[in-house]
Order: sequence, then C-alpha cells, then structure tokens
Amino acid sequence: LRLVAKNHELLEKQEYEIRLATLTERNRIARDIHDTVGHLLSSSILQIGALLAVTKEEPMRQSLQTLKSTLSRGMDSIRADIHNLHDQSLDLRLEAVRLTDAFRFCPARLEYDVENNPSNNVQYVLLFVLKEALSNIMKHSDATFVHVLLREHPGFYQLIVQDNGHAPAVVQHQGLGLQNITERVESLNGRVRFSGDNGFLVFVTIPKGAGI
Amino acid sequence: LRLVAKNHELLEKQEYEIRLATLTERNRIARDIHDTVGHLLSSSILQIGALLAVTKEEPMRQSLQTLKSTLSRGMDSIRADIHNLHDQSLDLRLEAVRLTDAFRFCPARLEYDVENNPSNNVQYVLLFVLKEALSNIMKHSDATFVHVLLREHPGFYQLIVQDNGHAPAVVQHQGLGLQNITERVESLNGRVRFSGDNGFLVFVTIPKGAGI
Amino acid sequence: MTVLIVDDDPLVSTSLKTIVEADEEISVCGTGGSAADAARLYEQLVPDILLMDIRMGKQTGLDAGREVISRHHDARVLFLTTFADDDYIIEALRIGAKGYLLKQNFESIVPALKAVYAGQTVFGEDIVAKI
Ligand SMILES: Nc1ncnc2c1ncn2[C@@H]1O[C@H](COP(=O)(O)OP(=O)(O)OP(=O)(O)O)[C@@H](O)[C@H]1O
Ligand SMILES: Nc1ncnc2c1ncn2[C@@H]1O[C@H](COP(=O)(O)OP(=O)(O)OP(=O)(O)O)[C@@H](O)[C@H]1O
Ligand SMILES: [K+]
Ligand SMILES: [Mg+2]
Ligand SMILES: [Mg+2]
Ligand SMILES: [Mg+2]
Repeated sequence: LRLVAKNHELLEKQEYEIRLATLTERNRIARDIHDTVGHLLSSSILQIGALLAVTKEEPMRQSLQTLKSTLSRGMDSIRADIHNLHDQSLDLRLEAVRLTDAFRFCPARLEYDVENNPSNNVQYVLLFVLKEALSNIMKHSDATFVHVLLREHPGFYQLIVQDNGHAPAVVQHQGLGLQNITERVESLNGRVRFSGDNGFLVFVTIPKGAGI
Repeated sequence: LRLVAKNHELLEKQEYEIRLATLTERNRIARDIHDTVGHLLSSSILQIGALLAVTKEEPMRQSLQTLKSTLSRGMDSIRADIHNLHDQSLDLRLEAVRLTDAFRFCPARLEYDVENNPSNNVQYVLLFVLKEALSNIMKHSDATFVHVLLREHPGFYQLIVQDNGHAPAVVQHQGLGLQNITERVESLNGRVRFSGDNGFLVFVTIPKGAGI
Repeated sequence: MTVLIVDDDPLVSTSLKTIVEADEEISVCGTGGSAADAARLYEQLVPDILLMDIRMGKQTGLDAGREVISRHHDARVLFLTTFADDDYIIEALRIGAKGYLLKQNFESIVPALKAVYAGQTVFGEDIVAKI
C-alpha cells in the first residue's frame, strides 16, 4: 500500500521535476542570449550612433537610421523573449495553493505572505519541502489540522508546516523525506528545524538571493 | 516486489523524461531565436552590404566593415548556440547501446543501422519502447537471448525486439507497458505489432518527419 | 565638461567617444576597458563624469564605482547597460551612481550627461520603485 502511494507520489513529482527542468533550461538560455547576442546588438547600435554623429549626407543618414531600427527590433525581440520566459516561471502562490487544496487528509490552512516571487530554485525547494511535509502528515500522523505558513522577511523566505497530531518527541529514523528536505535547503544555505513537541513541525528558512 | 521494481523503473524514467524535457525546450528556443533575431541580423548584414556597395570614402567603409563583422559575430554566436543545442541532443545509438549493455537478464545483441539521427521525439519513443520491451523480458520471459534491431528505411524508422522465450500466443491482459507503447507510437503515426508466435516480438515503425 | 568612458568592448567605447564628442560642450578625457582602468584613470584624470559599463566580462563596474565614490563623494558615475532589467542596476544605484543608460538609446546619452553634470539623476521610473 505504501508503495502504491509512493508510485503515485513519484509520478507527481516527475511532472513537477520536468516542469522545473524546462524552466531552468529556459532561463539558462535566456541569460546566454541576453549576454552574448544582446551585447553584440547594442554594440552595433552604438557604432551606428557614432556613424550618424559624423555623417552629414542625407541618403547615408537615412540608411543608417533604417539599419538602426532593424537592430532595435532585434533588441526588442530578445527583450520580449526574456520577458516571456520570466512570465512563465513558477508562481509560488499558485503552486502552494494547489498543493494545499489537493491535500485531502485533513483541513489545511495556507497563510501566504510573500511579495516578491523568489527565484525558481528557491521556490522549487520551498514547494518540495511543503510536498514532503504534507505527504509525511498523510503517512505518519493522526492530525486533524495543518497550518502552512509561507512568509517573506527582509533577508529570507520562511516556510512552516505545523500539524496538530501526536508526533514522536524525537524522530528516531530519518527517512529519505526529511533527509532530502535538509539537503536541498542546505544547498541554498538555508536552515531546517524539525520538532515533535506539539504535533509535528517543519521549519525552514532560505536566504534571499540564494541559488539564482 | 513488482512495485519495488516499478518504483525503480519510475525513477529511471524520470531522469530520462527530465533530460528530454530539457532538450525539447532547448530546441524550441533555439528555433525561436533563429527565426526572429537571426532574421533581423541577416537583414542588417545585407543592408550594410548595400551601403558598402555605394560608399567610396575609406573611413566610412572601414566603419561599415567593422559593424558588419560585429553583426556577423552575432550570427555566428546564434549559429553556434543552435549547433551546440543539436550536439547535446539525444544520440539514439549511444542510448540504445547503453540500454542493451545495462540489460543483465540474458545476452542481448543490438543491430544498429541508422544513418540519420531521428528527431528527439521519435528517438525518445523508440527508446521508450526498447526500455519497456526489455523490462517485459525481465519480468515475463524465460528467454536466453534477445535480438534488438534499430533500422532506418527510406520512409521510416523500425525497431524490433525479439526474444527466444516461451511466450503466450495471444497476450491476455495488456498492462500499462504494451498500452503505453501503442499510445506513444501511434501519437507519432507509427504502427505496432506484438506477437508471441516464436518468443515474444515487439515490432514498431515510425514514419520519418513525425513529431518534429 | 570632461568624461571618462570605460567599457570592455573597444568598439563600444570608441563609438561612445565619437557620439559624445560630437557635442561642443563635452570632451572625452580618457577611455578604459576594465574595472581596474576605471579606478586608476579616475584618480589620474578626475573627470566631471565617469560613464561606465556595468558588465565587463566576469567583472562588473560596481566595485570600481563604489571605490571611486567612496574616495570622491562628489563623483558623478553614470552606468551603461544592455537591458533595463539587468539585476545589477539596483545595486548600481544603491552605491550612489547618478543613474543608468541603455546603450541602445544613444540619442539620450548626451542629454543624460548634461543632466547629470547639472546635478540631476537619470533613473528609470520602474527602477526607482524597486529601491
Ligand atoms: N507529520 C508527522 N507526524 C508524525 N511523525 C512524523 C511526521 N513527519 C515525519 N514523522 C516521523 O519522521 C520520520 C521520518 O520521516 P521521513 O519523511 O524522513 O521518512 P518516511 O516518511 O518514513 O519515508 P520516506 O519519506 O523516505 O518515504 C517518519 O518515519 C515519522 O516517524
Ligand atoms: N517478453 C515477453 N515474454 C512473455 N510474455 C510477455 C513478454 N512481454 C509481455 N508479455 C506478456 O504481455 C503482458 C502485458 O505486458 P505489459 O507490459 O503490457 O504489462 P505488464 O508488464 O504485465 O505490466 P506493466 O508493464 O504495466 O508493469 C504481460 O503481462 C505478459 O503476459
Ligand atoms: K567635443
Ligand atoms: Mg516521508
Ligand atoms: Mg510491462
Ligand atoms: Mg560589457
């Protein structure tokens, strides 16, 4: 039975990872284009500016202006591409709402207080933690309520998942779930705390600007 | 036990899907850039060519040449990007060799006769079929040998996986494996045949130019 | 007014020089190709304005800008950038630069230099909102 659930989980995770892989690649390429082609185009436009600064003949000026507007369109197109790419990024709030809505085991309340969408990497780790924490509640707890808090602080993002079940005061065996949480959060220089004092608590902070 | 294997399979598949998603996205973007920015750049280079044809003054010619070579570098960079992207595409032969080498259940012979690497989508489906077929042999057959043939014909690609085990003359219950094979191949307008006449046979053809 | 131009692309710095010097009130007192050049040439030439690229290879003009401004509190540093959404722009403005310019908008370079020389700043509005 656990394996069936696990299979399901894996399939879901897979979709997720695929989406992330797609977005990551998109952003990487966008940055590349931005840096190389964008630079060459703006350099060309400036060269035209210099030619215009020293040219008096009207037909030549005309041609240079046309050339400039062709290249400006190239810049616009690159800018638009990059803009589109950013628009297609993960939306933390949307994904968090989705995850808590899909959670059927017990009522879950999401408190969302984030103004600036973190980078894809940070978002991804936060959502990964949320997923693992919710799946643990399903598997290990007798909770009747769970409170999820996603909050932006001046220097970092914070995620708290707190249930009201009977939890072990000390986790005897960390499985892959808690280990993965710890690894991924620490890879972004974040911090993790687990506690079973009062239901089970997963507490995570990730500094801003991590993993861009 | 089957579920454990299934989990393992899923995880492997996941890596694969992620790689595919990355490559697909990369190719999509490469095509976009090529079509938009590439077009504007080559148009600009032509405009400069026209200006050079009517300009006699040496300093102006010099400047236009410099401008032209800046833009040509932009084109080269785009071209190189796209080239790199293609280089990083799936390599059907390599992947097929990997899969048959990793197959430990019984000896497997790979006959590879493909000149033109098919599109990523086609490759991916062919490799998916090969994976499923090999995993079925492991799970369901007493084969001591398997023959894998990947062949390019003028109009299509062909994959045959034939083992020498005792197979049911008619498959009673198609599981997810054979169903997925059928679905994916048909999504590329290909054809599938399964047969248990003489060991188990998986026979697939996919037309060229499918799913680009 | 005197301007020091620093950009890692020589084609960009010479083009900028030509554009800027076409104006009668402006003369370019030097050009450089790296962050190190910027700090060194500033000390040497003490220009009215330092016009500097943000991204120069693996370096940025930010550290050089910071150094110049910390030594000369009245230094006018104006940054150049390829795209307005450059992540470094906000940082550039935090260190006390007088603004930034898109390289693409070469028509606005001379007016911007004059504005900065007259004590104004040239920030995009969306950037100001972000600070
Ligand atoms: N919400 C919770 N309530 C009670 N106990 C929990 C809760 N979350 C985790 N635990 C305890 O922590 C242990 C470790 O969790 P972890 O996620 O690392 O592994 P797992 O869920 O057992 O296995 P895996 O996640 O690898 O499938 C669990 O076995 C359980 O004892
Ligand atoms: N190489 C083979 N030798 C003998 N029988 C086979 C072979 N391949 C497939 N079969 C038969 O075809 C059936 C359907 O295979 P299919 O891959 O669709 O499902 P499955 O392997 O049983 O389950 P799943 O692939 O969903 O995990 C198998 O159950 C088996 O009876
Ligand atoms: K001048
Ligand atoms: Mg777990
Ligand atoms: Mg199967
Ligand atoms: Mg530069």
